[in-house]
Amino acid sequence: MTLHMTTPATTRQTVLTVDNLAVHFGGLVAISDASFKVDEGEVVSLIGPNGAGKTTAFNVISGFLAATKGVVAYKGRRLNGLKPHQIADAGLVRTFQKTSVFGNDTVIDNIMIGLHRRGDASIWQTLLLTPKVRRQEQALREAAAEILDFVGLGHRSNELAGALAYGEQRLLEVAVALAAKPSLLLLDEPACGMNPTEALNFRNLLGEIGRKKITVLLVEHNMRMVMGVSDRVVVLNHGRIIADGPPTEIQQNPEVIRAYLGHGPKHA
Amino acid sequence: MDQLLQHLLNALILGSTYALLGIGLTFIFGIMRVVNFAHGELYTFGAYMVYLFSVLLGVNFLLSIVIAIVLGIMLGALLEWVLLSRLRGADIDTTMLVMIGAWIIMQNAEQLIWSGVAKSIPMPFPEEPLSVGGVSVAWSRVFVFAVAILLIVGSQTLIQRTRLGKAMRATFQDRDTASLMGININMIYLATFALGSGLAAAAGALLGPIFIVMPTMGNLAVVKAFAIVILGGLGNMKGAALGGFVLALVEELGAGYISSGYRDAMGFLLIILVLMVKPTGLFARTERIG
Amino acid sequence: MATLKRLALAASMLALSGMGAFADTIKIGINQPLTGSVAASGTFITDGAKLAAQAVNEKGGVLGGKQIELVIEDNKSNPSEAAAAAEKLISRDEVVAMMGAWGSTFTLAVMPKLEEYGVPMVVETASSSKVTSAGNPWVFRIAPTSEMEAKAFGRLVPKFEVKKADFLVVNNDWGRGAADEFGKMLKAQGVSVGLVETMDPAAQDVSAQLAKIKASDADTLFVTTGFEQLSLVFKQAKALGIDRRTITTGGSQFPDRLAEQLGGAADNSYHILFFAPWFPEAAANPDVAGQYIDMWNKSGFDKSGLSDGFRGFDAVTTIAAAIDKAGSADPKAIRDALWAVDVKGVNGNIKFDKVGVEGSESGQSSPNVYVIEIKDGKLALPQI
Amino acid sequence: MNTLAKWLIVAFLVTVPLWLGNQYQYHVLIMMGIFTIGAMSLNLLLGYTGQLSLGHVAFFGIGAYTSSLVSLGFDLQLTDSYTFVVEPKPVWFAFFCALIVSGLCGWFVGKLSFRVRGAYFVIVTISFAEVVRLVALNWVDLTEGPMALNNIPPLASGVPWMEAGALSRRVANYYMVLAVGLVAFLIIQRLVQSRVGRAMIALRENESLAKSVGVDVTRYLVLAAITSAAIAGAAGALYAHYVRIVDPDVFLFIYTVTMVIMVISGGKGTLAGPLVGGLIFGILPELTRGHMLPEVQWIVYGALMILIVFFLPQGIVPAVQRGWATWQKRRDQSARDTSASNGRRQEVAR
Repeated sequence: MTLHMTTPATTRQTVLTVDNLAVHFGGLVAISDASFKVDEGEVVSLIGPNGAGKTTAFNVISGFLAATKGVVAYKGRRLNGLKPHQIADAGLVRTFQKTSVFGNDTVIDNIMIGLHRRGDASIWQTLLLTPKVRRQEQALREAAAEILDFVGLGHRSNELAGALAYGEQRLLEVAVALAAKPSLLLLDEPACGMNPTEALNFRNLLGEIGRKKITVLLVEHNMRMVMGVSDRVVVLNHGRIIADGPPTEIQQNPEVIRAYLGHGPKHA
Repeated sequence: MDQLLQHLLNALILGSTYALLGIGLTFIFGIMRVVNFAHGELYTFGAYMVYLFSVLLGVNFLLSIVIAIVLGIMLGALLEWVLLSRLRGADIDTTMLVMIGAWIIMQNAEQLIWSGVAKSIPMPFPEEPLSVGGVSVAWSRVFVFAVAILLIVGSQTLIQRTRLGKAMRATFQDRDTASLMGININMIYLATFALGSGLAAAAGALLGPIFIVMPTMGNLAVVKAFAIVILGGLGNMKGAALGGFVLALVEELGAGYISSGYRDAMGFLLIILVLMVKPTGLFARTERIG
Repeated sequence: MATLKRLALAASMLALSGMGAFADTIKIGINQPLTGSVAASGTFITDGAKLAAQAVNEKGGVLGGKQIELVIEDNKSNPSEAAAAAEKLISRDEVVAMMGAWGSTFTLAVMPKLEEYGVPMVVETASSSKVTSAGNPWVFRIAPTSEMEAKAFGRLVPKFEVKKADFLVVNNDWGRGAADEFGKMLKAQGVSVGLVETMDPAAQDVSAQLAKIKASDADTLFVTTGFEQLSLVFKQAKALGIDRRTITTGGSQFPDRLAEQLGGAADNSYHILFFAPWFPEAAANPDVAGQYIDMWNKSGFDKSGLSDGFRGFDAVTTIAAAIDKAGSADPKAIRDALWAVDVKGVNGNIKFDKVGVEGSESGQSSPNVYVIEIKDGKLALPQI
Repeated sequence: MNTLAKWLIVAFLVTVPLWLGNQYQYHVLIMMGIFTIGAMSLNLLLGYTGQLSLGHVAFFGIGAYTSSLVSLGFDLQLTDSYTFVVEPKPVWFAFFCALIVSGLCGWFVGKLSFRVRGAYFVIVTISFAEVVRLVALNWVDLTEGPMALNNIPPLASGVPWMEAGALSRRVANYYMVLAVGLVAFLIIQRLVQSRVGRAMIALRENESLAKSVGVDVTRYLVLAAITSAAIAGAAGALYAHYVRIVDPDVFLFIYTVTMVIMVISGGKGTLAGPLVGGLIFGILPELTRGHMLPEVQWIVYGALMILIVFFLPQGIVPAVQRGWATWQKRRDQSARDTSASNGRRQEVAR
């Protein structure tokens, strides 16, 4: 993480821009007007009290929800209107707030699904089981094992994902997302429910991910982790952005303190 | 002109019974998230009970209808208790399969008990129809219409005004919160299924006498009920009532002016169309995203 | 492996179930709908067949003392089940002849099996012309086709003074066939044909169709469907204030029950039947009709089944006569003998004419047709 | 299941005619085979993508009608001056037409109905099947409506040695059904054990997560629908040329229910599930036929369906596999007294 802190922000190129985003559900306003950006290689945290609109923002960026107003763009490409899988193809891959793995599949199969985008066998090749398909399948399996080793789940490879301990499931989730070869990883409360040891390991993993030149946008309630890993923190409250800056600055921002004290720092 | 008026009148009366069927089904779906394939069998059950009491046992006709509805409620409660109460939290496909099983069992049991020969129930109404201008309608249908409207209004009142109704609505909105508020969810489910079944039995008890009673009569009824519920938006009670009338109107006009062979296709085409254009149903509110 | 064992087990059970009992009886297969949409009629016909077998056996059986045994299979009102039932009757029970299979589609589904195995079938109900025009030489029909029914009724049309007719028919082979053939016949006589409305076999509400018919200026309404739907048509027509002469066709109308259930609503209606059990004296063979009615009543079968059950009775009587005539229980010999039978049936004399494809003709008898009127809530022979 | 067992089963199925005497047993096997193929195709949708299609019989029926019409020939008056005429074609050609037409219908229905899920999806599929049935019933010029298409050429027509007698025709039919069944099985197996199948399973297990890693939901659902519909169409075509009559009753809802029962009792989402389910519900009716009234039979099926959902929600095959795995584990444990180090066995094989 120290690596990120020392890299000067000015040399980076902006990859994700969110411009004047608004999301309404019927009469209910989830996000009224939010603009922020993420630079390449950055770890940015999106924080705010419950109901501030963080997950909604995630849902819009990843294409699960349509924006009422505003523009989301990645590397100059407009994402509005794209389907989630197209957004994944563009290199944005997300995880979910609630633990989300393929519980009835084995750990390695979870990763194999994550590797979906790396396969390209046509339907006819698949039906004819051509040598190319066999080779590709073998290559994918090796890649999957590699990813599992990377996140430290290699020894669980043949277990059912649903049978893993909670913290391991969260790890698997990140591994599945990594398998999809993201250039921008959107993590929605990945450390939620982890015990302190697991959380510490996870921080190290985030560092490793950073070294792989993957940009990270993080929603997290664990302030220790947020302040520890982030290059920049964006604070949302009542559907608006109230602060945007390096962690040290955010910790002192009076509006942020008020927002958190006013609602109490709830943990989901 | 007379033909059109006659079609409209037919649709109005038929629509009231369709609405009755639809409300029961949507009620069960809205609150319990159960697609009740056995709904048509409760309809059939209601009709056979009227036959049993009014024809075989010689009970007064009106009283027989009341008995049939009460027995329908009890059968619904029994089904809920035996089958569905064990499947709380199961996904929608699971309960659907169980209800398909129940449907098969009930229909064949009816076939065994009553045989395939259709039964006919005489009604104590004058044979001469009520004629106004060029249109006419049987007194029996006027009676069915009146009772159906009464039951629709009654069930609306029950939901809007009573404590049970409030608890049902709370459960409909959010099961977990309702449960936290101290509502006995199991009781609500039991009451919901019983009431929905009672409405289906009522539809059967009313329509059985003006039509004929057969073990397979529920098949068409259940499919139509689905159509109505989809038209109105799954779980939307007012929508189901309206959907009933819309379906009757479309069928009636379709048969009258397009082709009687496609009469029953009208409803299905309408469903497909509605789901393509507005998947939440014609009368649904904007869906909550949560 | 477990699956394999299960397969072997199941297969051996199959083999066991294939062994039939051998007895000194001659088996006749009955392929009828005992469940499903037309179960009621199929059951009556089966009852009639049982009576015929009883009558034959009481008189000493066939081939000088052998009893006939009916093997009854349910075709579930479904064509593929009808074919399966035929397959089973022929290859498992080794019946020497069959009666079946009620509806035209069921019968058509069975017909290839007859040809494959070489077993004759007497067709008791099916009315589609396809049955006898398919070039299947194993088919012998005692039921009239819609065309024959229309033709027979055609003689009465001038007396009815029909000017314009509408049709309301059940949407299946039977209803459609009747509308076609009666329509053709009427047009040939200069009667104009107005609406042809159909109703789903399961439909209970036909007021939309009737509202349309009400607005038409025809003087006569032809209705073809089974008794249940017929009663609905009468009820709902009355409710819409339709007061028009109605003529029903097809032979499964049960006018006695219509009159009883509907009272005045069925007045001014005429019913084309193939047997009128209320007037046995009007039948072509009053003694046979009387015997049949007596047996039926003694057996305690549902009285309203009389006008359907005779078809089973006549069919089995015909098969038994053919077996006797053949002098053996060989299916092919029975088939050949069927061409030569002349049986006194309930409906009339049964004798087969060659119809259909030349060289592989099917048999068709010429049944009698009766018209019954409902007048003042009672049945009558129309005075025309 | 290991490869040896698989080959043994295939060998067994191929040699069936050697020791099967009674023709009726062929009939049972053929009908069972046809419906098992239908169940296999349904399993692709219901078991692997998790979409409960209750209109599956539509594809079966469309296959039956297409193959019948093409092999019988038909003409269709499109405008007053133009009539589209199809001369009778060989059965194999008609069979492929059936595959294509029902596959296209699968594509169409998939495109339309996968916009909705759950109860809505179920009802759209039922509605589709009903509309198709009503079209078959009322479009008399093309389908002969309720008068049915009859005299459909048998499957083996055109193959000289198969035309001889009833028995050899049965044998021919049996092998045709077996061949189609094996090919269908192979297609489904390769599909579900590939990247495509993983994507389908991912959709069933967790649609959002699948989308987030780049699985194109509509594409794979539609692909599953096309394959499934084409295989169901093949089953329908086999049915048409075997029974040799097709009427609108091929669209009966109860056929869909039969296929659903086969799939869920055998084990949805397993390759062997529909085969086991098809075997049980293909033979059960024959075993109970003489001993039970048909209504009682149906009551037994209904009850079985409920009991399976209650007590074997995954179906028979996964339950047997689990039992087998547990038994083996126990045996392993008692044989060698080592345990913990070797990770848990993979229990659910797909």
